[in-house]
Amino acid sequence: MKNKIYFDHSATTPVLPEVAEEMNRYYIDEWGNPSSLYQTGQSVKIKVDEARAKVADAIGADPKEIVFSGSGTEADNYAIKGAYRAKLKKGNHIICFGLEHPAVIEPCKYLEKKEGAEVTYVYPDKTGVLDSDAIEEAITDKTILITVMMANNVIGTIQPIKEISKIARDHKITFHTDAVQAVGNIKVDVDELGIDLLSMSAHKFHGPKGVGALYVRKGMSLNTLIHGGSQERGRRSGTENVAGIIGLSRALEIANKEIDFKKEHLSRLRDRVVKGVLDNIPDVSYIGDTKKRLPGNACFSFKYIEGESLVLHLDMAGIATSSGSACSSKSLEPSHVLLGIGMSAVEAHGSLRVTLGRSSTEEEVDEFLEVLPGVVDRLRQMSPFNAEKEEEYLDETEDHNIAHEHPDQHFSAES
Amino acid sequence: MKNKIYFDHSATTPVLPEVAEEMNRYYIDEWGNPSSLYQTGQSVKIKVDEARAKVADAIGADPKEIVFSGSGTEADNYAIKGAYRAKLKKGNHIICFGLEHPAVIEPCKYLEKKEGAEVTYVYPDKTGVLDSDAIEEAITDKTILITVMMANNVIGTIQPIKEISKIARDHKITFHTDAVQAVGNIKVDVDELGIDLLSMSAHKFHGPKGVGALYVRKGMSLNTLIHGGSQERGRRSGTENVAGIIGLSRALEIANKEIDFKKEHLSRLRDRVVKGVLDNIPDVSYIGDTKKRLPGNACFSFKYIEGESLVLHLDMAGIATSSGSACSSKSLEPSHVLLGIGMSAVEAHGSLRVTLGRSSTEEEVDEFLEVLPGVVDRLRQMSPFNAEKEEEYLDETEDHNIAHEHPDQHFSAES
Amino acid sequence: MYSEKVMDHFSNPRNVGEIEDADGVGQVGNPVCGDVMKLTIKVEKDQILEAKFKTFGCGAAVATSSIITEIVKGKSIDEALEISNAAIAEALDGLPPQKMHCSNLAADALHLAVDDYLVKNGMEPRANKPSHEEEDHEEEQID
Amino acid sequence: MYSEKVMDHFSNPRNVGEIEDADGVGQVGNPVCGDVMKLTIKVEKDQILEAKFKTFGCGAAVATSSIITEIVKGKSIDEALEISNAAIAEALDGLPPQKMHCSNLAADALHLAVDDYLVKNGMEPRANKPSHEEEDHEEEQID
Ligand SMILES: Cc1ncc(COP(=O)(O)O)c(C=O)c1O
Ligand SMILES: Cc1ncc(COP(=O)(O)O)c(C=O)c1O
Repeated sequence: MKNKIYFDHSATTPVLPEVAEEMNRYYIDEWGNPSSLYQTGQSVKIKVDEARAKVADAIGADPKEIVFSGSGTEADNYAIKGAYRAKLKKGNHIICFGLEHPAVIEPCKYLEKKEGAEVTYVYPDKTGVLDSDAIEEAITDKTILITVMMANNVIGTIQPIKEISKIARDHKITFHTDAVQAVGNIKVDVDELGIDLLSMSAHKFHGPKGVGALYVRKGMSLNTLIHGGSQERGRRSGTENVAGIIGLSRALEIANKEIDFKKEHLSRLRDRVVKGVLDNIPDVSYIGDTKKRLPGNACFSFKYIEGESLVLHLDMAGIATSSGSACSSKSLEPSHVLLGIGMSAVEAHGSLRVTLGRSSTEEEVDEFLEVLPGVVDRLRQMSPFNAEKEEEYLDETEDHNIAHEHPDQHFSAES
Repeated sequence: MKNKIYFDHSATTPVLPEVAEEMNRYYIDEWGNPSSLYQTGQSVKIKVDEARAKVADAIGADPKEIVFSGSGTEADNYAIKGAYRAKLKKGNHIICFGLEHPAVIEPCKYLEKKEGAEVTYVYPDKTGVLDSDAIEEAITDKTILITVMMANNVIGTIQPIKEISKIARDHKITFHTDAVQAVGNIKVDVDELGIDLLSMSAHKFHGPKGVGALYVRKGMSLNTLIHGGSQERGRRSGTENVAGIIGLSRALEIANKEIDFKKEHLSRLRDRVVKGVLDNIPDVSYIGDTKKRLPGNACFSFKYIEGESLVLHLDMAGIATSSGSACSSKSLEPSHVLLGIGMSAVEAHGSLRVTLGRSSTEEEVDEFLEVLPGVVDRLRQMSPFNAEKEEEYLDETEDHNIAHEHPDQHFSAES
Repeated sequence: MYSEKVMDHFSNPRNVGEIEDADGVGQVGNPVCGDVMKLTIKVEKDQILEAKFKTFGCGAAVATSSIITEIVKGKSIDEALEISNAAIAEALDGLPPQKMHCSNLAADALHLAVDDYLVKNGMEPRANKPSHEEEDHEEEQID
Repeated sequence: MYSEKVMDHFSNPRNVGEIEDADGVGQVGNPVCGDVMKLTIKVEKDQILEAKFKTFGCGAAVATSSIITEIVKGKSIDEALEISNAAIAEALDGLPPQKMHCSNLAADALHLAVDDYLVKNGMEPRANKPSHEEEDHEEEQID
C-alpha cells in the first residue's frame, strides 16, 4: 500500500529504476567478494573503486578520502566517536549544534555519559540559522570537535558552513558536518566549504537504504568503529555492501546532475505550497528561514491541533507527510529541532513537514492544498481549544491534568 | 568477468534470483521508511517485522531477540564490544577462541589495547576442534564473555558449542558464537545450543552483502554500538536496510529448507574433491577435522609451492578458490587459523581452500581435479624446493635472506 | 501501527462535541504533552445517558475518546468507575506500546467527569487514582 | 590487482630453471615469509649472458623473477648492480602497494648472484644494501 502523493522526501526517497537495475547486476552477475584474488572478486573490486571515485568526485574529494558505511547514522557515529577518541589527548570538549539529528546528538550524549566528553550545544535564533559567533564563543582550549549539520531535516535550514569551518580551522579544531539532507540536493564541495568530515546517506537521494559514506580529509586520524577484516583500508571492516555502494554512487551522480533543475522545480512548488497554506488557513505559521533553506522543504505549525492526527488524516486522503509532534516522533517529546528554535511544545505539536522531491508535481501540490484546509478544520472542530481558549491552550505552566489532584502520579509529564 | 567454476562459497555466495527479485520490490515499489506513520512507511514496517519473525524462526528465537546489522562484522563488533562494555562492572576478562575471524579477534584486541580488557586466546589441537576443558580452565572470576565460533571459515571445523555454552552458563558468563559460516549451512537452534549472542551474515547463504543480524537473548544487556534515531528498538540506530533485511530473511528461509539436501550433496562432492586430490597429487595434506566439518569445505596444504600462485593459476583456468597464504591474505602473514592449529608458516603458505555451494556439480569437481595436478606440478617445477631440499624448505629458524648480511635491514620478516 | 478498530474510531469519531448542559465534565492531559481530552456526560438517575468528547491529540487519543463515549452509554456510575484505561485499549484491539500510557487517558477523563457529577450533586468524589500500567516504550523516530 | 604485464610474466614466466654450471648464484627470501627466489647467472667478460630463476612465492614474486632474467641479459656487471627493486616494479607497470617490499626481491637476488660471481673470481663483493621503499600497506583479507 502506497500513498498517492508522497511529500516526505526528507524521510526517504524511492530508488531510481536505473539505480535499482544496476544494483541488481551486483546480486545476480557480479556477486564476487572484492577481497578475493580471482576474476569473480577482482572485477567487483574494480567496480567498487570506480564507485568510490564517483562519490569522491561528486563532493570534490579524493577517492582515498571516502569510507563507505552501513547508513548515514553509522557515518555520523564513526565521525563523532572516531574523532573524539582519536583526539582525546588534546582535549575533551565538543561543540554540537543543537538542531542536529539524533545520529549526531546521541553519540555526543553517549560520549558525555560514558567517556568523559563535555559537550556544548549551541542554538540558533528562530529561523534556525546558526550565528557563527556562537561557535567562536563556545570554543575552549579543550575543544577538539565541532559538528554542525549542513541542512536540517525538519525545517530545511541551511547553515553557514564555510564561516563555521573557517573558525574551526583557525583554532585547529576538527570540523564535521552531517550533510545527509544536503548531499544530492544542494552543491557540496569539501574543499570550498573547508570540511574535515562529512556524512551522507544514499536513501536521501534516490539510492538504497542501508548505505552511507563518510568523507575523511586526508591526514585526519579517526578511531575505528567497526574492527575486523580491514576492508575500506582498515577504516570500516566488513564485506562491502557492493550493490549498495554501486547504488549510492550512481544515485549521487544522477542527483548531482539534477541539482539545478531541482532547485528551480522544488522551490517553485514549495513556494506554491507555502502560499496556498498561508493564504487559505487561519492560525498557521511558517517555520524556519525563508531563504537559507532546502528547496523542497516547507514546515508549518497549525494552532489548536496535533500533528500526528494531521498526518494520519492526510494519509487517509492519500498524502504522505510528517510532523515533529511528540506522538509522531515516538520519542514522547516534540521535535528538539522545533523546541531548539524557540517554539513552544504546543506549537511543535501542531507542526507539519512537507518535503517535495524530483517527481513532485503542481497537480499534487494543488490536491494537497485542496485537502488540507478541510482536515485542519475537522481537527479544529474536534479540539477542545480555539481562539477563545487561547490562554488555556498556550499556558505551558498550568497543568491541566488530574495528576494535580494525585500528586504522587506524574504520568502527565509523559502523556 | 567471472570464473567458470566457483569454489569459494565461504568467501561469498551469489544472491538467489528469487531473493534479488524480492529485494527489487523494496527499491521500486515498497520504498517507504518503516518509521513513517503513513501507508507508504507502515506497509514496509510490516514487512520488516515479518522478516524479523522469519529470521527468529529459523534459529528458534523470538523476533524481539533479532537485531539487524550492516554486516556479520558489525554483528560481531556489537556483540563483543557491547557485552564487554555492559558487563565491565563484573569483570574485564574475555575468553576468545584462537581461530576466530578478524571480526571477532580485532574487537577483542581493541578492547585489550584501549579499554582495559584481558583476553585469553584458547587454541585447539591440529583438527581445529576445541576441547571444552580448555575453556573451563581459562575461566577466572573476572570472566564476563566467552566467544567461540560455530564453524571456521578456513578449515570448516565445527565446534562443540553445546558443551561450551553449558560451561559458560554454569559460570554465568555470556556466551557469543560467530555463526556466520554456520547459519544457513547447518542446523542452528539458539535454545538447544544454549547461545546468548549469535552473529550471522546474509551473503554467506545466498543473500546480499552488507546485512547481518545479531541474536540477543532476552534480558541480555548490550552496550549500543551505533546511536541515533532508535531504530531496532534503540539497539542499532539508522534507517533500516529494508531490501537487505528482506533479502536476508528470504535467503535464510530458503537455505534452511535446503540444509538436508546440502549436507548430502556437498559432503559427497567434497569427499570426491578430497579423494581426487589426495590420490593424484603427492606431498599434500588434508587440513582440519574430517568429520566435524562444514559439508562443503575442503582445505589442503601443498608442499613446496605458495598459495597465491596456486589460486592465480586456478583462476587462469577459470576456477575460483582461496588460500591462507600470507600473500593471498594481504595481511602479510599466513592465516592465523592454520598457524593456530599448529601448522608451520611454510605449510600455511601452501594452503588451498575449496568451498562448494548448492549449485556445485560433479562435473565442476572433475574439471578441478583435472586441472589441479598440472598446476601444482608446474609450480613445483618452478620452485627452488623439492623433496631433496626438504630440510631447507622446512627450516624455519635459518634465515635464507640476505638481510643477515645487513643486520640493520629487517625486511625479511615482512616478505 | 494502529489496529483497524483504532483507525475506524479515529477516522469516524463518534460523539464529537460538547454537551451544552452537561451533568459532568472531565478534562485531562496537557497541550504541552500533546494530548488533551474533554469529556462531557449527561447523567440521569446515576445512569449515563450520553457522552461527548473534544480531543486535542494523536490517533490513539482520538480513538480512545471516541470509543469511551460509546462504551459508557447506558452504564451506571458504578460501572463507569470500573472502566480502566487498559480496558479501553483492549476494546480497541490494543494500542502500540508507546501509546499505552501517553495517549490513553479516556478512562481518566470519564472518572473526572463522574466525580464532577457527584460533587455537583452533593456527593463524595469516588474516582480512584488513575492507573497507568508501565509498558516498555518502543522508541522510534522520524528522520 | 596485478597489471597485465605482471600477469603475463606470471602466466608465462621466462627463463625458469637453474643454470647448471652457473657463474653466480643468488638466493633471497625465506619460505616462512612466503617468498624465496633463486637466481643463477652465466657471466662472460663481466657481461651477463643468461639468467634463470626458480621461485617459491606469489604472483609478484614470480613476475619480478621472470622479468629480471630478461632485463639482465646482455647487461654488464656494473649495469646489473644499478638495477633496483623499484626499477623492476616499474618495468612491470607497478605492483600493488602491499607487494612492494615483500615479494619484490628480484634485484636483491641479482645483486647476490653478481657478488657471488665476483667473489668466486677473486674480486670484492660490490652489492649495496638492498633498498626497500616504505609503502603503506593496503590491508585486506580473505573471509
Ligand atoms: C566466520 C566469519 N565471521 C565473520 C565474517 C564477517 O562477515 P561479513 O563479511 O558480513 O562482514 C565472516 C566473513 O567474512 C566469517 O567468515
Ligand atoms: C540530518 C540527518 N542525519 C542523519 C540521518 C541518518 O541517516 P540514515 O537514515 O541513513 O541512518 C538522517 C536521516 O535519517 C538525517 O536526516
